[in-house]
Amino acid sequence: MEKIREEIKEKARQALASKEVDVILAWEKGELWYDSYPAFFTKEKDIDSLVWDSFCVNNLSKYLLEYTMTDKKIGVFVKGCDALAFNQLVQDNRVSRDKVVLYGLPCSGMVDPDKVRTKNLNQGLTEIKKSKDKLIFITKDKEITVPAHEVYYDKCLHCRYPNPVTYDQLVGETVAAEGVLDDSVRFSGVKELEELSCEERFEYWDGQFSKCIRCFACRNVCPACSCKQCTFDDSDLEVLGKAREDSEDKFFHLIRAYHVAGRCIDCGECSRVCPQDISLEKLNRKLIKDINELYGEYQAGLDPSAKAPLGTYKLEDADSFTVGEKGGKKREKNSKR
Amino acid sequence: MSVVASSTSVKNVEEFEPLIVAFCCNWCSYAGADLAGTSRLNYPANIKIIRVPCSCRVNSNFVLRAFQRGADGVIVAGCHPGDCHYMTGNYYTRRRFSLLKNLLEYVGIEEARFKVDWISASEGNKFAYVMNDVLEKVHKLGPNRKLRDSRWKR
Amino acid sequence: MQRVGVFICWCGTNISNTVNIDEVMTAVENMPGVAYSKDYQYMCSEIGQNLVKDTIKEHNLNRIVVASCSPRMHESTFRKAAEAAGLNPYLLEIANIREHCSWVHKDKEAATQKAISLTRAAVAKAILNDELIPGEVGVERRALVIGGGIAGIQTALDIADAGYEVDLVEKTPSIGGKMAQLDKTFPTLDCSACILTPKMVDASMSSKINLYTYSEVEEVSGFVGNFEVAIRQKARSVDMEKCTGCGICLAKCPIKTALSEFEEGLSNRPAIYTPFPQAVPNVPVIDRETCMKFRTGRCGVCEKVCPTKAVDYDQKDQILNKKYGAIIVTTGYDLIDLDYFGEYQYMDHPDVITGLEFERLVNAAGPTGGKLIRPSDKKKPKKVVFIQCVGSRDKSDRGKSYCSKICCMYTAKHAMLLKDKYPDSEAYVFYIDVRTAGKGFEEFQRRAVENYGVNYIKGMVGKIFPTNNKLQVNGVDSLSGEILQIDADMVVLAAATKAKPEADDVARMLSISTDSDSFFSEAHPKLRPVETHCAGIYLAGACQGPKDIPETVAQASAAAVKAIGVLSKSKLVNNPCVSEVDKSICSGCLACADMCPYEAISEKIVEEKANGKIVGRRVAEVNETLCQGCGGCTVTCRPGAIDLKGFSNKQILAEVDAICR
Amino acid sequence: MSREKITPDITQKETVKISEISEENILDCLQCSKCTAGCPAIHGMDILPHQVIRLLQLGQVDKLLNSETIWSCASCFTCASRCPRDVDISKLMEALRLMVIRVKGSNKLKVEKIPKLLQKNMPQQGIVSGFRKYVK
Repeated sequence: MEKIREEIKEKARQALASKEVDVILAWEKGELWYDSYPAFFTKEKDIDSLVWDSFCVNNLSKYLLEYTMTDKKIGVFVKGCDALAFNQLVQDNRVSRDKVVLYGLPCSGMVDPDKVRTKNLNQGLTEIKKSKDKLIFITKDKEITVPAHEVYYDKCLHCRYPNPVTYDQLVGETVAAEGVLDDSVRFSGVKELEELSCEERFEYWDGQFSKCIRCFACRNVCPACSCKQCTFDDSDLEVLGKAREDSEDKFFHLIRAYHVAGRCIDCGECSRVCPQDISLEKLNRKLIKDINELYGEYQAGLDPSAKAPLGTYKLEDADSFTVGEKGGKKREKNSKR
Repeated sequence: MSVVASSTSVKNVEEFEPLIVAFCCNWCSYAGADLAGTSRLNYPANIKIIRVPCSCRVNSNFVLRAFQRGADGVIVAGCHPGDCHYMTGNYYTRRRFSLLKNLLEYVGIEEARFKVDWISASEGNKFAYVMNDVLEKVHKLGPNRKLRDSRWKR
Repeated sequence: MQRVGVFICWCGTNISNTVNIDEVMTAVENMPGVAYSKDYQYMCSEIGQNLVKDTIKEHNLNRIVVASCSPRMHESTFRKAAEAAGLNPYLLEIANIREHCSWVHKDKEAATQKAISLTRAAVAKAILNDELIPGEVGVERRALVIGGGIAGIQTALDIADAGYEVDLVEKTPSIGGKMAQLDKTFPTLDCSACILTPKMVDASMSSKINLYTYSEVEEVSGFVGNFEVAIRQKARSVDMEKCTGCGICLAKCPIKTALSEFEEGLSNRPAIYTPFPQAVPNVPVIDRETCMKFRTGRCGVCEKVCPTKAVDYDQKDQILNKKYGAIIVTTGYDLIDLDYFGEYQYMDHPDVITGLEFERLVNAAGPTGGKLIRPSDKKKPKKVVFIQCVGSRDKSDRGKSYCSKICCMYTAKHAMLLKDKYPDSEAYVFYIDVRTAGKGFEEFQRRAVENYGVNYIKGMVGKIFPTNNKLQVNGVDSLSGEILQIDADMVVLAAATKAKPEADDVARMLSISTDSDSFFSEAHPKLRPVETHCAGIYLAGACQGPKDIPETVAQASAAAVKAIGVLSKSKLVNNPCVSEVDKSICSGCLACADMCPYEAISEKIVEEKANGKIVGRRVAEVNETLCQGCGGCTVTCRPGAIDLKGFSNKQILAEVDAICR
Repeated sequence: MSREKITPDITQKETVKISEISEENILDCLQCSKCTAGCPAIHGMDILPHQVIRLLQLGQVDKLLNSETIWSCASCFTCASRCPRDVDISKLMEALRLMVIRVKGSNKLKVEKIPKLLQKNMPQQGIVSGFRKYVK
């Protein structure tokens, strides 16, 4: 990682120097050990503070929306999930591909500060080094090695796209996907819920939704939520009220999930940023699972020229509404009886 | 105590008059409802129809808003796939509401509360049948308490 | 400030019997925004309409709600009344308290409450109504007729006669359709060809009519006044310009084994052929599946013998893209397959034939030169049994539940033709009912019985047993209860008519609907019998339901008039309920444009000030003349930047809220 | 011949019963008589199959219960397979037979008597339908 970090910086410096791009979008270290936040670089000399470490979880693609109203060329570093997000933004016509230079960064996972804290590894932490599938936590006086999967974010454990699916230049070597990748793991949470009774499911979701404080962090971080003005902020139409009221929470979450249906790249950022730990990924994945089952496998963000599943149709699409009411004349006769 | 509770609940069921909001496309289902009218086919007064040009005009917002405002059931009815007055509108309806229907079920809303069906202008019989059927099922389920706004009167 | 006037109609007693008008009136008075309310016995009458007009002026009303019958019935009536009073017609809303309330509910209290609720929703919506001005769109003054049978020919001639261009598309190599196959026509027994061929020639000679034979419509888009159509002209392998129709190629073609479609398979035709001698156009077609040149590469006789070098083996299918103001569908019918009627032996015995085959057998230009003989041994039939309702009025999976309408008449005709040819022959007709509604029809059928001595037997045939040289027909005379056995020489089956197998595809292509038997549906069974639900598309002939020639021709002329009605206008008024983009909210994702079935939405760059500079930003824009107002785009738009006028998000939500009160 | 007073009534008890047992809608029949035309057992019948339905439509069940026809029916289903109206007359015949048997309460066919009843060319189906007809 540290070797690549230098490569990244070099790449950024060159890009700015050669005027390949006007702005570099990358990460910068904040005050706290786990703070690696997005930063815009326009001057070569500032590149020294650019960082690439185990906490660069923030998805930079969505920050490109800040630049939709300029004609500046932007260089942006993208991890696997960020690249999917980028493609989704291109598909949604929110970002022009030709205004962006993508630097691909293979990523085997990002570290969850909470897990680090639980393991008490953050005391005097100066650096985290990666060695194969282990992470070495280095403090002033000691080094502790832990298996990487113990401290990675949950969402990174079964990551299907550790390497960017699109880029102009790749920095570093591609990495292998880790963990179990088939859908059984990805949709296990959804399946568990599906098997419950209607009342049990309601109880579960009622519990989840009622935790919501409607901070909109899930929406704000989501690369599929790229509208110029969100419908929930439309004071004229008043789709969503302001009151602390359960039905409004449900309304918000159902519509949020529905609005990203077919466009959710399953990056898991919404669940990660939720301060109330609402399992939003189980809503999103339900929709992904249904789309896969009903209309064929679809991964949002893989192909920016693809048609979003809800923006197209097939004549032979499944029709679950009239099951049992079709059939020939014989059936009709039977139903009369 | 339990006896009292059960007796009041029985009473509630008796008093329960479901409210059902039906979004009907102008060209098929609304006309089908008109035909049910001209043919004097009875269905309960609990069903209230809102006219929309096409079933693809129906936003999932509308469906949820109806539930929020106390509707006990919501129906979306359009032309049969292939017969859409606007050529392809109801193919989108089919995808949109297949997903919404599954999503509502997934968060624990009873399946029968949200009905999507294709009713053509000549299917007055089917219109009445579907309306009766939905009402009967919703009646069994009782009032919608899961999505209702507690501040709304109904 | 919105001042809503509410008018409640009794509809005589249609509404007032089930809905307590007084109670509705009291409720309406307390609805927010209502400035005036009035009930009247017949709101749609002149007095009722004047009431609306006068009160709009007197009470300064700016929104109107009429609680009455379905808006599909009288919305336009009341909109006109509002307009006459100086109000924009789209400020009016209808609450449907008849079809959706008083006629379907019995309980007066419940119906009254529902009427109140529906009226409240209409008031809530009306308050949010905006003035709408319809746009105009030009009309392509040319009609397309799909199907070149008698219906299509008549329609095309009538439209051409009115001075408009018509394109007539026919799937087979010649126009003429089923009528060209008929021998004589009921009830006058004049020869079909004598009355049809002049019309075929007229159609081909008319400067206004373009014939596209051996062609099919592949794609239709657009809307009334502006349909865009792709026509596939199949490769004829013969140059239409060069061919003189001399017929040498037909005579010299070495392949003579293909079954003639026109002769119902009763005779053979060459691989290069015209369906029949009077074909229009008289230009042959090479049947590429049969032709030796196309199958093996060897032969090429027709090319060699053609004096004008018209044969062209390299000809390709061509796609023509054309625009039309109106479309008339006249695709006709077929007879059902008799595969499942094993008891009649149609599939197994050559002397059991259909009515259409009988037409060819008695026709002077037919395979036998007009000699009525048995297909099996070419002998004269002495006893012929006719069976009606083979598959008609049949609810089982084998047949069609409807009456095919033409069989009673043509069976009587066939029996008479038989008796005319062979006075000493015997004719037996098995029937369930004889239906002869039509001018001169009953007289015609009675003539068969009374003058010609045709034996009509009310009853059916159970089974036919082929016995040496004869067909033993086992039937019953249900009136006497006698079991009959007739040793017939020939059996003629009146097979049921059915819609063309491709009717469903045609319907899908045109966005019109079909009934459960795949016949195209008319807009109203009584009052709009030749229109479809799709404006600008009309129907004529048996594609809409079984019918005979006089009815078909009448319908064809009616459809022509409807089409001329469109073509004669220089502009059509648009539906003003179209989509509209709030560009300040639009993100420019253009998901709306992707789903729009009319390609009415396109990208537009608006200039905006950002960071002190003027920058272009992509947004969606609606072409109001193309938009048909389905509103599908509004749902693709997550932030609600695109909305439908007349059915806006706000209006529908207001209706939901009002209903749920 | 005297004029008989007939009030067609398909809601009367016997007719309803027959509809229930057979699950057939007798009003579907439009009297084309194709059933009669194809019936192989017609020679033993005093009332023809199409007349059976007509009498049912008229509500004259008594005539049928005392007829030869219902016992002559071989349950060969020729009528049912050819009926253009999808009316299964063999089921109606069966229903009529059941009406008789249920009232009389006894079986007409005894197993021990079968050999005597058997003719040389009696098809097996005949025996099977015999049981269907005569055994409760």
